[in-house]
Amino acid sequence: MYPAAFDYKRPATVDEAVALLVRHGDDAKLLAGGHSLIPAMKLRLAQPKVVVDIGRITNLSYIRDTGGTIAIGAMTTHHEIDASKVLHDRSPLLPETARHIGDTQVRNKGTIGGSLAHADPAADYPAAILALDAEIDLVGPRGRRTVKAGAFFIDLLQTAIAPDEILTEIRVPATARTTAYVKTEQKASGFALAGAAVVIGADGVRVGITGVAAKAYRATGVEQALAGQRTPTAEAIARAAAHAADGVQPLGDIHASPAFRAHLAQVNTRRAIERALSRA
Amino acid sequence: MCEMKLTLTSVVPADRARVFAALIDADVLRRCIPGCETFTAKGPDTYEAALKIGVAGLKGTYSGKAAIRDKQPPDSLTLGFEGKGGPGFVRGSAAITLSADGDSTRIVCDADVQVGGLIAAVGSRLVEAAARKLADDFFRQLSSELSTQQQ
Amino acid sequence: MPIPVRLRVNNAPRQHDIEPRLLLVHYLRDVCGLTGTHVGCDTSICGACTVLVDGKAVKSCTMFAIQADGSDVTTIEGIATNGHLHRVQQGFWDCHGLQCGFCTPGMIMASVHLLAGNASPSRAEIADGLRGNLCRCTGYSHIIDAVAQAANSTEVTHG
Amino acid sequence: MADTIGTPYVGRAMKRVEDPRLIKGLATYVDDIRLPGLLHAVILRSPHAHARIGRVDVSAARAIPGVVAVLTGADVNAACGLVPCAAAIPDLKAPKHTVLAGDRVYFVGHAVAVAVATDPYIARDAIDAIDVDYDPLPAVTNPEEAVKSGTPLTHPDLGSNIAYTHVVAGGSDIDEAFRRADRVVKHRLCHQRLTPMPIEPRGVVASYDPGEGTLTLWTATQIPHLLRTLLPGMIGVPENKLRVVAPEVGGGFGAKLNVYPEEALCAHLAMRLNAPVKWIESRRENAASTIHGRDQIGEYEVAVKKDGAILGIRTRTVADLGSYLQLLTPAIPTLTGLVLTGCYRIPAVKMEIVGVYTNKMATDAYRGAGRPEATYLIERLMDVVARELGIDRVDLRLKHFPAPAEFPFATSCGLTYDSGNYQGALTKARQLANWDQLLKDRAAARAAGRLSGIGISTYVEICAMGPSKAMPAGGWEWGCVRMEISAKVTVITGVSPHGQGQETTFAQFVADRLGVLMEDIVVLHGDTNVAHYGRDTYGSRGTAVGGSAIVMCIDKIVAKAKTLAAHLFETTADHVVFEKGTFRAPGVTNREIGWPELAGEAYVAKNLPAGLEPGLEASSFYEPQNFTFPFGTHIVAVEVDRDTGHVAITKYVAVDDCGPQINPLIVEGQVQGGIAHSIGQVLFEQTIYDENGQLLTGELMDYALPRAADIPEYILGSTVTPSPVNPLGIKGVGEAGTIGATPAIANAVLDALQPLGVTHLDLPMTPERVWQAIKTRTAAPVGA
Repeated sequence: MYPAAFDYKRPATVDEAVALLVRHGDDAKLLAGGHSLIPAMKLRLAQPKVVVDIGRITNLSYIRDTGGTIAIGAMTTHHEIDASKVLHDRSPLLPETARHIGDTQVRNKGTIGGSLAHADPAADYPAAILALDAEIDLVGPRGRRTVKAGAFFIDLLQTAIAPDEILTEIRVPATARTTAYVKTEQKASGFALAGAAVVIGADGVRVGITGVAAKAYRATGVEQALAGQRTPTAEAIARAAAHAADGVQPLGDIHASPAFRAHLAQVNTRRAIERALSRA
Repeated sequence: MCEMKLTLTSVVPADRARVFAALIDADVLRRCIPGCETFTAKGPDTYEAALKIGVAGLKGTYSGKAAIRDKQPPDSLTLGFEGKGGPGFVRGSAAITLSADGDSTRIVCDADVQVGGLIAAVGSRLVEAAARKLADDFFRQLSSELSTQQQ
Repeated sequence: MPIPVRLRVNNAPRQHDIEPRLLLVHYLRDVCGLTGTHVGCDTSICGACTVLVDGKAVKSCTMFAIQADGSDVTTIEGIATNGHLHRVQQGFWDCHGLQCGFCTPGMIMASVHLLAGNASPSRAEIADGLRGNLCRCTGYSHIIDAVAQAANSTEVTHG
Repeated sequence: MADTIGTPYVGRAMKRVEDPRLIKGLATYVDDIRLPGLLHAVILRSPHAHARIGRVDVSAARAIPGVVAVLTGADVNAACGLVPCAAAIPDLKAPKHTVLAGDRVYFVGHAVAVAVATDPYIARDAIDAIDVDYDPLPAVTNPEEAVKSGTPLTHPDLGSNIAYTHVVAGGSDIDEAFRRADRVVKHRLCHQRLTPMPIEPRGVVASYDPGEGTLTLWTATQIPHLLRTLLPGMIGVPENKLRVVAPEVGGGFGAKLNVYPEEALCAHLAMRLNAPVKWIESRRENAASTIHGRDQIGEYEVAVKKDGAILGIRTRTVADLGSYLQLLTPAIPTLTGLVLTGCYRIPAVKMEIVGVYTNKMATDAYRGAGRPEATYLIERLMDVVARELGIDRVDLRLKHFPAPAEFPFATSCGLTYDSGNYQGALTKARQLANWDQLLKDRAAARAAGRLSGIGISTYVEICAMGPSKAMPAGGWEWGCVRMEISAKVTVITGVSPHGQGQETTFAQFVADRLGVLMEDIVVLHGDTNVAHYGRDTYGSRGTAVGGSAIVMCIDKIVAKAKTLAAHLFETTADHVVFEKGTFRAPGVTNREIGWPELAGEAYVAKNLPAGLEPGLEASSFYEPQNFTFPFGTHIVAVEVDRDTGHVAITKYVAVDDCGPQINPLIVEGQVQGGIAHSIGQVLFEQTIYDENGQLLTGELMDYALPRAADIPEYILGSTVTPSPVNPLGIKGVGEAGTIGATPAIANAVLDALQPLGVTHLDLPMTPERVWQAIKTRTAAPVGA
């Protein structure tokens, strides 16, 4: 269908983009890869008066190894993340997750920053970002600030990004190979009914779950149950994974009931832990 | 799903009489309903409202009506509402009961909400979560309103 | 308020004043008259509108034309050279990879992109590479045959 | 194989002649049509399933620059006739189906108003500016509840939600069959509602020439000719001033076998506004306002003897028709009744069908239309009976097959199956599937704790629709063949292919029969100014019925050409031999005459025998004497993931018998495409309305179509049993895949779950449903 009319702005720098957000306030919407915003605009679920296209801010697309962490520009596409040798070698969970997003065309255009900022409760990245305990940089009129992944996802489609801020960079730690993302997709859309991302390191297990609740979350019950176990038995993994949906209110829709989403969270958590361990 | 029965519980820091008064006060409601732009009395306990409502960037403009029924101060009331806009319509009712909880009031809201049109067709996955979030926002704002009044 | 857009479509420079809300697919179809790119859905699922922008397959219904400003766009009309079918087009023809043909331009463009990144994909890789394209007629089996044939084609690759 | 005259084309896997334009992006679908001054229409649709329409304020919409008109039912309906239903069912209660909603809306997606503008974006803006007051009414959404007294009514003026009650019965006395039974096996089966979802949505362009009084309508339809018959009653343009064009059509599957309000609406707008008008359906509109398929619920009873002999089947089936009758809506469930006995000799059958109105989009013909339902029912029931009696399910099927020599075989449903060898197809499928090995593999998998299953279905279906006496508006087909003066051949058919490949298959057999090269043949269709008559494409009729009309034309042309050749040979026609494009008169002359010379003589017409008309053209109406009855066997192996309920198809074997194959590649494509529809139907596709009649599968984000990765590698085979009812011997193959596959896959999933004691799952067998079944069974103590 046909989106409603809007004014189009194409800033060349982050500062220009922030200035536009400050000037237009709630009327403005950032356009990154467009795969969340444009369908919503075509259905007229979203009708921003001003679209700020940050697609030409060139210094927002990069993947840099900075020693202990890998810095990823917000406008880096899912495909670039999937194809990144640096990430494959140093922090393979993110490329594995990127490969589960949408399809080739979506991955060619969609960006990690856009996906995280939209915070769809069934998007794939949030699980990985939480499991990696990533850091997210936000730039606004008051300058730059860093938010930890655990504080980033606030509620349904709601993040720590203030209305006048732009997500500019994501930093993930270098990890061992022992990571995995296992997802059950919603058959029609490809979004996650339940996706579990697991990072197993010297400091223990971290599990991020997406698709199950109104926002992605850390499955702390699973993490605690496995604390101190370097090589848990299959039974221990299964027992721990049973905590994957503890304390959350699972979503229900025509594609999966709350109970099934919670069950899939458990199954996929168990499988992700097993897969991650198998990569040791 | 697009027909929802939601039970929401909230505790606000004020006694039942004040909470009840707030819930039938057009000015308070205008300030507390998320995205409410106008809220005008059209008759005894009937109101017309304009709302810009939604989640994050997915906001629609709705015009709507609300009516308060079955007032049993300070125990309970029922709020009926209906709204329509580009993305579809929302209608339903909320049976609200108030009970004392120490110095505060526990509000239990049994809502029966139907949405239709585009939101039902494309947003079913998010509708219930969005409804909960909007209700939470309302009660949070109401709490803060009543705390401010207290001071 | 119309704004200027300059781009190359199938190697020909184009310059127009367009509304910012004009989708790339409508620009290609209605402004450039290239109606081989189709619209099958509104939510970036079906892939009938797939074109290459700077060599990458994208869904032109989920992109504003203005976002392609300065880019090279290739549509189904632009992949044959000097009257020779592209090897993917030839594969679809030889293997009966189409019935009604409506999804076909998008399917072919996605396949062209797929082979550019993986010269000899397995059947599973072809199926995965085409997950962004829906076909309601063929049941996909012949489409996979078509792409596999194109991959194995010893003919000169045009484009 | 080189193309030379005399090397047969029929039977060869030819590349399609229609493909070059399609793979180059040069084909013209309806949205590709550009006309000077073209206006664009966008339709405002109801968000309510059932509501009274109050005030409609279009003033703000009309004020938008570029908006030409904004019209409601009050402006349009009086000038347009009602949307027609062609199916004749006794005592049918039918609501008036106006082009736009009148004072009520009856389903989500019901057209309420239309905005016309110079640009579609502006027309869409105008829609947002229309303000409609709706007064919501209770919606009827559950057809089984809807038939009970005291429930709300979809159409209060009809006084009931029951559109009709129709009984299909035949054979021996059904009550007697149940009295004689040792046992009655009962099973409830549902066929969920499906959305056809061709990738091209519908669309219409209408253009009116006020000087000539002619209207041209381009529409994404399967039935340009039926439209030309039915539209005059809606728009007032007489049939002979109406041209309907089905340009390239992007898939139909029955969804485009209909007369839709938008076709009349665009025609009306073009005349009213004196400008061409285009309307292109959005995907959401397609999901809400283009027909749905299936949606039957029934309780089935099978009377059986201890040895497995089936004496009769009895059922009451509730069919959810939706809120309106589209072209064939009420007839579809009756087709189910016609073929309910499947491939089997079952002496007595009785199906009571209750057609029910609900506040949903109409159901109508979706791929297979009534026969997939029947095949699913009988093939599930065969498995259920086999299980309950402890008989091998293949043996049970074989026990009830008629022998090949018994054809034509009269069924108790009242049909006469033309020809068949059901045993042959079953045997071949078991060979291709390596049946014994499959059983061993399943045993091994089960021993290892895996949920492994094998499903089988044997099917027969009704194709080549059909004899006119069995069809609502004529079941014949028309064709024309013209040997041009240049000896090029123009074939014109009244069928309207949209992906089935008849430009190729017709050219193949025409080339063989006329002895010309395929490249010299053009097959035209889909434009009523070119193909003057026709009954179009549906019900796997294109080649069997349409092709037969072409064969008649060829026979006429050859006969005429022989007369002319005899004249040139100075002999009589009975001395003329025609072979491979050449006329000879052995024993009379050594001279040979080919088509170029003969066509020249025919059109130059200086030396024609007395009484012979110039030209070499023939047209024919072919009236089929019976339907055809393709059949086959599908075998499927699946494995079910215990934890997630996910079903993986590990082997797929199909043996289909559609009679002689003109082009095996096209046959294979039709079968594969049909099976894909079934994979969707069994495993995930479903159209969902909530209890208030809200459509929850309104976009491809929520209605799942099969993707490439969902498709197994097929092992396809065929047997060839010609049909005696048409000159090509062809049975038809457009729907076979969908008919045979659904029960085979469903039976495989249930076979996989049988060790757990699961005996039934509703369609679609989604991961959640499968998981629930596993959970329920594994949670219960053994033997409980």
